[in-house]
Amino acid sequence: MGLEVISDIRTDYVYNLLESGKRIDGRGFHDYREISVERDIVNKAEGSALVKIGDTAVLVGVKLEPGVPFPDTPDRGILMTNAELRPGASPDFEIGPPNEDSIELARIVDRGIRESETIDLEKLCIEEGEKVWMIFIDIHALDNDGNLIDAAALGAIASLSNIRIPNERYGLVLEETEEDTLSIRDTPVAVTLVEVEGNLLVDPNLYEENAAACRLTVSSNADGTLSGIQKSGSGGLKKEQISEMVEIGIEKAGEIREKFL
Amino acid sequence: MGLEVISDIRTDYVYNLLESGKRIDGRGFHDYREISVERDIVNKAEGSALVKIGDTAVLVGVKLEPGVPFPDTPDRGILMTNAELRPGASPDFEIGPPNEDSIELARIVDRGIRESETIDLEKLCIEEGEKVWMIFIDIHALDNDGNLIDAAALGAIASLSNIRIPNERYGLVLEETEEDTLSIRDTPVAVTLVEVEGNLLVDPNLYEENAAACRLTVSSNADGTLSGIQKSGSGGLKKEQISEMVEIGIEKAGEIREKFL
Amino acid sequence: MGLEVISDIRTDYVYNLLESGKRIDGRGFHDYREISVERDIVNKAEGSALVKIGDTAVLVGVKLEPGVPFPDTPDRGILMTNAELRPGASPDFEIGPPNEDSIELARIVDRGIRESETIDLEKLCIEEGEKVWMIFIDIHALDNDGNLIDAAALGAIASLSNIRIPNERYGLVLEETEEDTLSIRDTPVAVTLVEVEGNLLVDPNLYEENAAACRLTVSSNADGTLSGIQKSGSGGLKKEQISEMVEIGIEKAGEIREKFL
Amino acid sequence: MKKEKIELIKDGKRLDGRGFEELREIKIEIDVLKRADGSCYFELGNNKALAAVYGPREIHPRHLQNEKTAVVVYNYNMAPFSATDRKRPGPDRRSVEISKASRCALDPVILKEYYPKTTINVYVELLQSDAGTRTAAINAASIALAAAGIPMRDLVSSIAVGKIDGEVVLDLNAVEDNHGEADMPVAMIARTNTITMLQMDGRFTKDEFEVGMKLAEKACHEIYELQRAALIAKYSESVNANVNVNVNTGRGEE
Amino acid sequence: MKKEKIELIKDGKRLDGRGFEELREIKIEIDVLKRADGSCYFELGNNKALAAVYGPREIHPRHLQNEKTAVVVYNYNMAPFSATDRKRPGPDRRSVEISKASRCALDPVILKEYYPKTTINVYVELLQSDAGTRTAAINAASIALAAAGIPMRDLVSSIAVGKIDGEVVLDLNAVEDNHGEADMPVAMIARTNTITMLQMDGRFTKDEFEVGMKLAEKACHEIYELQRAALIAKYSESVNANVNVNVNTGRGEE
Amino acid sequence: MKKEKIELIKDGKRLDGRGFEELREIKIEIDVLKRADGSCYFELGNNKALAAVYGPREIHPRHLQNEKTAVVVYNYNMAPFSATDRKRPGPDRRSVEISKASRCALDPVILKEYYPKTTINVYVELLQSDAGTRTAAINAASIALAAAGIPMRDLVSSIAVGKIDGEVVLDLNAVEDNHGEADMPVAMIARTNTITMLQMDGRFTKDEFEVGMKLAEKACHEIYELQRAALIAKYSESVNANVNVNVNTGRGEE
Repeated sequence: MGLEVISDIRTDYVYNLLESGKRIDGRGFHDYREISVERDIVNKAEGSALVKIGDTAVLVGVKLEPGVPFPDTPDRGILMTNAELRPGASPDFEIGPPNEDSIELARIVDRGIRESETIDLEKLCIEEGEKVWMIFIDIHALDNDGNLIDAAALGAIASLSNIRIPNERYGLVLEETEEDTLSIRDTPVAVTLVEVEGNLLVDPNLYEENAAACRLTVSSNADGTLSGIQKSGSGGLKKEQISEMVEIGIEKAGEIREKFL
Repeated sequence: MGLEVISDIRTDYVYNLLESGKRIDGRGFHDYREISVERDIVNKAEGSALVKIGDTAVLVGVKLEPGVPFPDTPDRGILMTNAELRPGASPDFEIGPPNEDSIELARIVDRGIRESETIDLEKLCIEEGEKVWMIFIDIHALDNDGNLIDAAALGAIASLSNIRIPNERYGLVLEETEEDTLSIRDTPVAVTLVEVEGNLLVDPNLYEENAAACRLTVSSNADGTLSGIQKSGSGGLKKEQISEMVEIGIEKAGEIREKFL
Repeated sequence: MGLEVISDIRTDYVYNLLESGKRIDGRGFHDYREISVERDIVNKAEGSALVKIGDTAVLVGVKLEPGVPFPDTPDRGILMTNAELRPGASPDFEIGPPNEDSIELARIVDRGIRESETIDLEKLCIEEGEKVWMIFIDIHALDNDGNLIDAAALGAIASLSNIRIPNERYGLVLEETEEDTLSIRDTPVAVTLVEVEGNLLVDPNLYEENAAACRLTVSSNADGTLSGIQKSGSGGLKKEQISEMVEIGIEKAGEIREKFL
Repeated sequence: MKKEKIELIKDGKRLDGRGFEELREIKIEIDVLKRADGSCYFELGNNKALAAVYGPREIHPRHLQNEKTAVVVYNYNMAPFSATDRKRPGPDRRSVEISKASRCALDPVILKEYYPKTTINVYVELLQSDAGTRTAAINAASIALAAAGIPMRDLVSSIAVGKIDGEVVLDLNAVEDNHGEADMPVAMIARTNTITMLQMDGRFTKDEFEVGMKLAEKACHEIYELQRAALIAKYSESVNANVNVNVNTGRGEE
Repeated sequence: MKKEKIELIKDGKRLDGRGFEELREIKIEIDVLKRADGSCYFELGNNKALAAVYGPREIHPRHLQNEKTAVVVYNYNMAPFSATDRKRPGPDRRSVEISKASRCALDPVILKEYYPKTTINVYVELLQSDAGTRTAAINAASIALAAAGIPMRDLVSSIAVGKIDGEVVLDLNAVEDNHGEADMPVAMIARTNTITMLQMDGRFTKDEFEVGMKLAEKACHEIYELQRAALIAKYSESVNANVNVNVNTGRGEE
Repeated sequence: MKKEKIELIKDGKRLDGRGFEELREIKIEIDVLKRADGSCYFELGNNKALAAVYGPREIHPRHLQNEKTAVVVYNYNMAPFSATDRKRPGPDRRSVEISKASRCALDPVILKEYYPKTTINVYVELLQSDAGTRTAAINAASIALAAAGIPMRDLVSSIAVGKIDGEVVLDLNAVEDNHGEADMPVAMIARTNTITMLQMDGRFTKDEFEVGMKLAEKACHEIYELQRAALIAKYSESVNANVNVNVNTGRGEE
């Protein structure tokens, strides 16, 4: 029996259960699977967090290195976010350079962090025009059972807290007044929902992701403002659905922030 | 009916008409299709030209940016020519890095410009050994109905005239004596002919290109000297044919120069 | 008859002969094919050597260019070893970027040279932290009849002797006390053996390589110390076999060193 | 999220003279390319987008085929000379993401199930850019698909809204985008008010987001009428084929 | 071959307190991933390796198939944040070579002939590194293969030996590797004393080499017992599946 | 088009002592490689070219096959150490263009229709370079094709002409090429005076071009005779196979 057939059967199963108001793992429509966040598990990284949402597991590591600033922002640090959909994390992932899915994932997380202005890039200038700190956020997908985005975004902001800037390693001497920790000004959280046959489901697992026509990720900040939205999938959404998804997104983000950040 | 079969039928058609002294679009053997040159249509480029030869359309844009000179020419600007055979321009073009056809196209155009010495690269030195102007000529094929080379070469020289050097944008202050326009010292024009069953045809359209065993491009300057020749195609040419092609090439270049440059 | 079938027949042939104590080209188990080393055959290279082992031919060229040192070794030259399995050298080699075989080859040769410390990288500093000599060892496989590794390694060390540092070409003036030749402090030699049905064969030819389950390369220095070992192939070896191979490797290296270095 | 402060609104008008809910000038030409099965040139202010559509056609490496539907490929590409700083040729991360989002914007209207095992290729070249390129590209692509005769449920229309000087406004240009506070490109099937693309970055309150969605919705309806008019004009003139159609609107400055 | 001199042995002990023939602490967890057919998390001191195995499964471009056996693919990958200097994502020359050597280390025990025309994929992520990564990876991979139900002749166990301050010692950590004189990773089928991987760089006399081989052999036997114990523990608990097994040993410092 | 002025002609002689119409020394060896189906080592002055030919053989990804003819692949490659500045390995734009032009130079003589669906691969390594590399490569390739038994209408012979100090001369070396005013590589089927490659850059009047063509034609005839002689010598000695043939001519200095 071909893989496609199996996939169709699973999708039908998701549909059928939803008709009777149930998700395949028994959750409420707006419930997350169990979330865990384990910090500082990579001693070579300036920051790191292993985030699990159900069986989905993402490890995020943050490294700081001195680099040359961009010409148009000579007094600002540089933020780089990269995602690797490692082939061990799913039979659907392949060895190779970043593809549209890993690039989209990285850019959604990047925008959440960047647009919330949680990192004060101006504080990451070492010598104007010459040397600034480059922050590398590396997202390493370990196990994909759906909703990598939320896990990656949570891992990113979790691993950014309590970062010591590695001045000594690069022979940089600090003036007394200077801090050597990276302060975080906001806590953006991404919440992803899918639309399946008219139902809006928070935190889709893999089967739900595959069954869904649309996916919407909502990144929001501590004050309830939005710092990023991304629709994906080959279906369409009604304005009212989107409004509801945004509202739920902000609400769930608050719950996650409360608990893990 | 396979594509190859259609292609063969078209080639036969080109052959049959030529036997009775006719080209498939009714032109004389040494006639160009209608040519149009529209300048300065891209406001973000220092220079640009949209060239149409019949239904073939090529957009050429020129950008200037400061860069580091090559070590062996510390006092000279740098000329870079790149061609993109965009997949929208032909069902035969594919997404991907430059292939032998786009590289050949770029290099033929580049040699015409470079060897004619129309640009005085020594005038493009900003600070010897440190900073010079880099001129990027980007050829963007939009619609390929044959003879992209002549359209690209004409677009390149057309977009190089009346270029203002963007000193201000890069914070460069000029001394009073200095000009900030790029002067053009020559007007190289490329003329391409194909050989089909013993006939020499100027400005081949797509069917003629496919039917031809040989293609010859002749780049010549305002004074009638040659600055580039390139034979392509898997056939051979007689010396007398080449002499005739070169002669025609110089003559047609004069006509094009007169009209468009 | 498919290529795989032919390959199997050849492997059987190798096996059958070995059972009666013979190699297919009549050599003793520990004998090399005829070796020749021809030096300085590329006038554009600082050093070069064409090494033939039987019908296997490898050309190694060495170039020196000034470059920027690595941050953690500001006072040391840089050694880079690259190998190209040129498609002309074998029907099994393909055009394309380095693959695992060419990378392994380059790294085995590199380790032999590097770990023997035959080159005093500290003498290749031009200006600390700013400019050092980069030594490029380029291995160009021309004809592969088996055992490219030993040919490449021998070519590398052979082409490193008598190298004049091209100070003049790069406008570098030497103080009187400075030398402008690269001195070689050791002569690492790689010896490769394969294991075929319990037999240990020095310098495998192509058929033997294909028939072997295991390959072991032993790099050793003038004083008999080891500077590199690499096992390859999908079989296993007993400790006693490895001990014997290492012993033979050191012995054969001595013979080659005596004769060619 | 952006650099030095510039006053983007003066006396209730934007720097280019537009009101808050005003589109830039739009120009549409259909079937401007000979080789493509369908094509469209679309100007949105100083954005110049050229869309070419090929297909349905066979997919070459067979394992890329889908047994049930056509595979839509969407390629967004900025010409090297289209922006202030020269863009290196070839895809970058931004264009890969935009291509994916844009494909998802058009997917819902393409009747892909009519042509299993085939591919439908949409290539959009940005010849000149001034913020809002992806929306101009989608508008162009939508028309080019129709012009190529690809069976579609409807047209897709696209526009961005953003926030400048604290105000939610329609269709940011480059200066506004660089110095503004938020940007939100939207694509929708105007006739059914179905949103097929939604991206946002910057900072929006929930209320600002809702205001923005309304602005976008209204503008998409305007654009839809222009797209439709251009197609009708073209087909009604189709006895003399390849006649270009020009549709102008708005009164943008640039 | 290395930089400034550091005293690596004091009072007969190594900087992390270990004796010459002492392994770093080892921790094993089996089936830690849901999606993989088999997986194993393996710590060796500060090295953290995560192996995932998929297969046997069909090979896609058919000309890569082998008519007689399964094709084993081994991919060793260091996470960008796993080392002091950030590692650029994607394969580099070092990881390509290690992947090949590691595949050759495991090939001899995999009964590839059972599954012609298929591929068996072994992916190992190095999440944290501290010298000896390839040996930790092979140990993890060997267990993950067994956990995936791939038929195997035996397990493969791996460890490195090296030379520091003139002494041949077991299982170098990063400081020892950076300032040491030689490094020799070894993999073997412990039960039959068959060596399946052997690499060496630095400078060893023939005698030091022999001493090193003996140390490695002894340690591989220890590791083999740990691997076996972990698998037995896991299978004996297999009524309640996915229960992680923790095996600790040694007394390393870090 | 070139740098500081150097006097390239003194007393009617060129810097290396040659007259205007004089070839550099040529040396030909046939079947120098074991693995290739045919091979040729060709020296032209200080240029050293090594051509290897494989085929006709099956093409792997089937969609690259041509139903009617063999597909000729020509790969021109400069060894990294072949030039004054190290050349980074791998194809660059120059070598891609030269490979295409050279394939077109040889295509007309190869009876490709004899072997539909196959590929004929010509790989030429430039081991040492001194201007005129592509002509040396084509001469080598032409002989290697014949030596591989590929059915051919005729041999192809190739040489460049150029302009130095205002004079049209044959076969520029690197100094002449760097400081000269024009360069024109030509390939032809000497027996029928059919030109199969023609490239030119620099500045030539129409008359200089005609003079250059005559020089090239004459030289190609000379080269053709050397190629032919080398092949005849080889085949007449073919009872004792693999005997290398040495053909010397000219009296170049280097």
